[in-house]
Amino acid sequence: MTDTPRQDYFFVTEERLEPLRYQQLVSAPAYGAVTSFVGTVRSPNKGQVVRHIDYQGYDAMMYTQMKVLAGELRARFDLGGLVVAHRLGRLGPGEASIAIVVASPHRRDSLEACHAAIDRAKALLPVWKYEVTEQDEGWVAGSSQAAEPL
Amino acid sequence: MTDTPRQDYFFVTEERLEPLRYQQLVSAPAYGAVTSFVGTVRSPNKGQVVRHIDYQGYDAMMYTQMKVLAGELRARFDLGGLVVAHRLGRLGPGEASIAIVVASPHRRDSLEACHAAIDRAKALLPVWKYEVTEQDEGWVAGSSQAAEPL
Amino acid sequence: MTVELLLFASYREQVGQRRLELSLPEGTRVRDLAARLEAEHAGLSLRGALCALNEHYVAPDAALSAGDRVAFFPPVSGG
Amino acid sequence: MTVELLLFASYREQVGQRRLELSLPEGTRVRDLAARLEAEHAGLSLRGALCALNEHYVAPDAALSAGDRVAFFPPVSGG
Repeated sequence: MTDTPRQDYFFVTEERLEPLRYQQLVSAPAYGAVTSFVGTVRSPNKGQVVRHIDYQGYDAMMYTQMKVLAGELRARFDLGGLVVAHRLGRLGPGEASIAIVVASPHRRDSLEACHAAIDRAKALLPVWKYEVTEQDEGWVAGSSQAAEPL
Repeated sequence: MTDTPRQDYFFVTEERLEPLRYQQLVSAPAYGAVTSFVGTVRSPNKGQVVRHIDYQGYDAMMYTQMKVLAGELRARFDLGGLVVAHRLGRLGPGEASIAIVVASPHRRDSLEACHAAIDRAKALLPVWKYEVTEQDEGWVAGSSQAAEPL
Repeated sequence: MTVELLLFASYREQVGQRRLELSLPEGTRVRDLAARLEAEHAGLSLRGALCALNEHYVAPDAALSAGDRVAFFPPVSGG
Repeated sequence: MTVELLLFASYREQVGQRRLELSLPEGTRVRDLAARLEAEHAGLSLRGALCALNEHYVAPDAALSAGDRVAFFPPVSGG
């Protein structure tokens, strides 16, 4: 715990996410501030009870875009360790689909970088949600922020 | 996990903080976004290796001010569960002194409320740090934002 | 030249394949490849699709080279 | 009237007590109590202290009532 790892950790997995483990990965005495964001499957969503969401991802590109995201963050903020983790497959209500953990010497950098990270993850990561509710089902509308579309 | 607890949890303790437990307290399917902030004893701090920090607190007033803080946050943001936890006593480098966890249906509310919460906690909570480094020791300068001083 | 094409989400469903290998003339751009795919699959519209080349986002006028891996997918909804 | 006074951090060290009970005339304000404490403890300066009354922050001109719990402490450095 005396090292000062300015390291990136990226996870794409069909297993449960592990926020505590990610927090431990980036914890070091030189970084007094650790901000974590966990996004879970929300139910009810838009008034409908959600049965599950199937997350499909382009996993090789997810890792590439996590690297892009980390590069953007490190250019803007003074950071220690950074974790970006995304789960794929079938998730039920309340299960975590994304976790982001950002360590910094400063609380403002840690908090603002975490906020920027989840916003950019939603724009950059090639993932698609197929939501099944008690009423209907379908692909969830997404973001085209990342590039000029066809 | 089917309830939707808009509940406040306040902890003042000399024991280790438990971020994972706090995240579980506020996790519920209706709240898709959970942001956590953990502040730890930073070393080196201002170039000096820290041996430990003694945290002294006015614990009854800490709880009162945590309630004030929670009221402010709920007036500004759409929140689910909220945890504010502060440790007192002697802490070594890397040990967590404060943890804040904020659940919300919306990621923006969760992230901004967490940021506001740590800023307000630093202004409102009656806690004083006595820092012992390898070079010297003394009370850490604080904030007078909370009220008109004498 | 040969390129690899990956499809995701609704496009994967409509085309019925997740991966294709295609022989293309030199100088083909991403938008030409999209037009060819639409021509071969009645009812398929790639309008609004995002394009990736070797796992990086590109604009539709990006030029392709032999061995490239192209992907077409709908707007992304991760997180 | 009697009030309880709590001291923290450097003030606690300087006065050598964490808690005092004081008899005060009716109408005493927080700043009067601070002045009395300074008068009784040579070298003690409460200039810049924050004041709490029954666990809420108050300005120095807040009036005291019997049974109140007053606290003087330095600027806070929690978190």
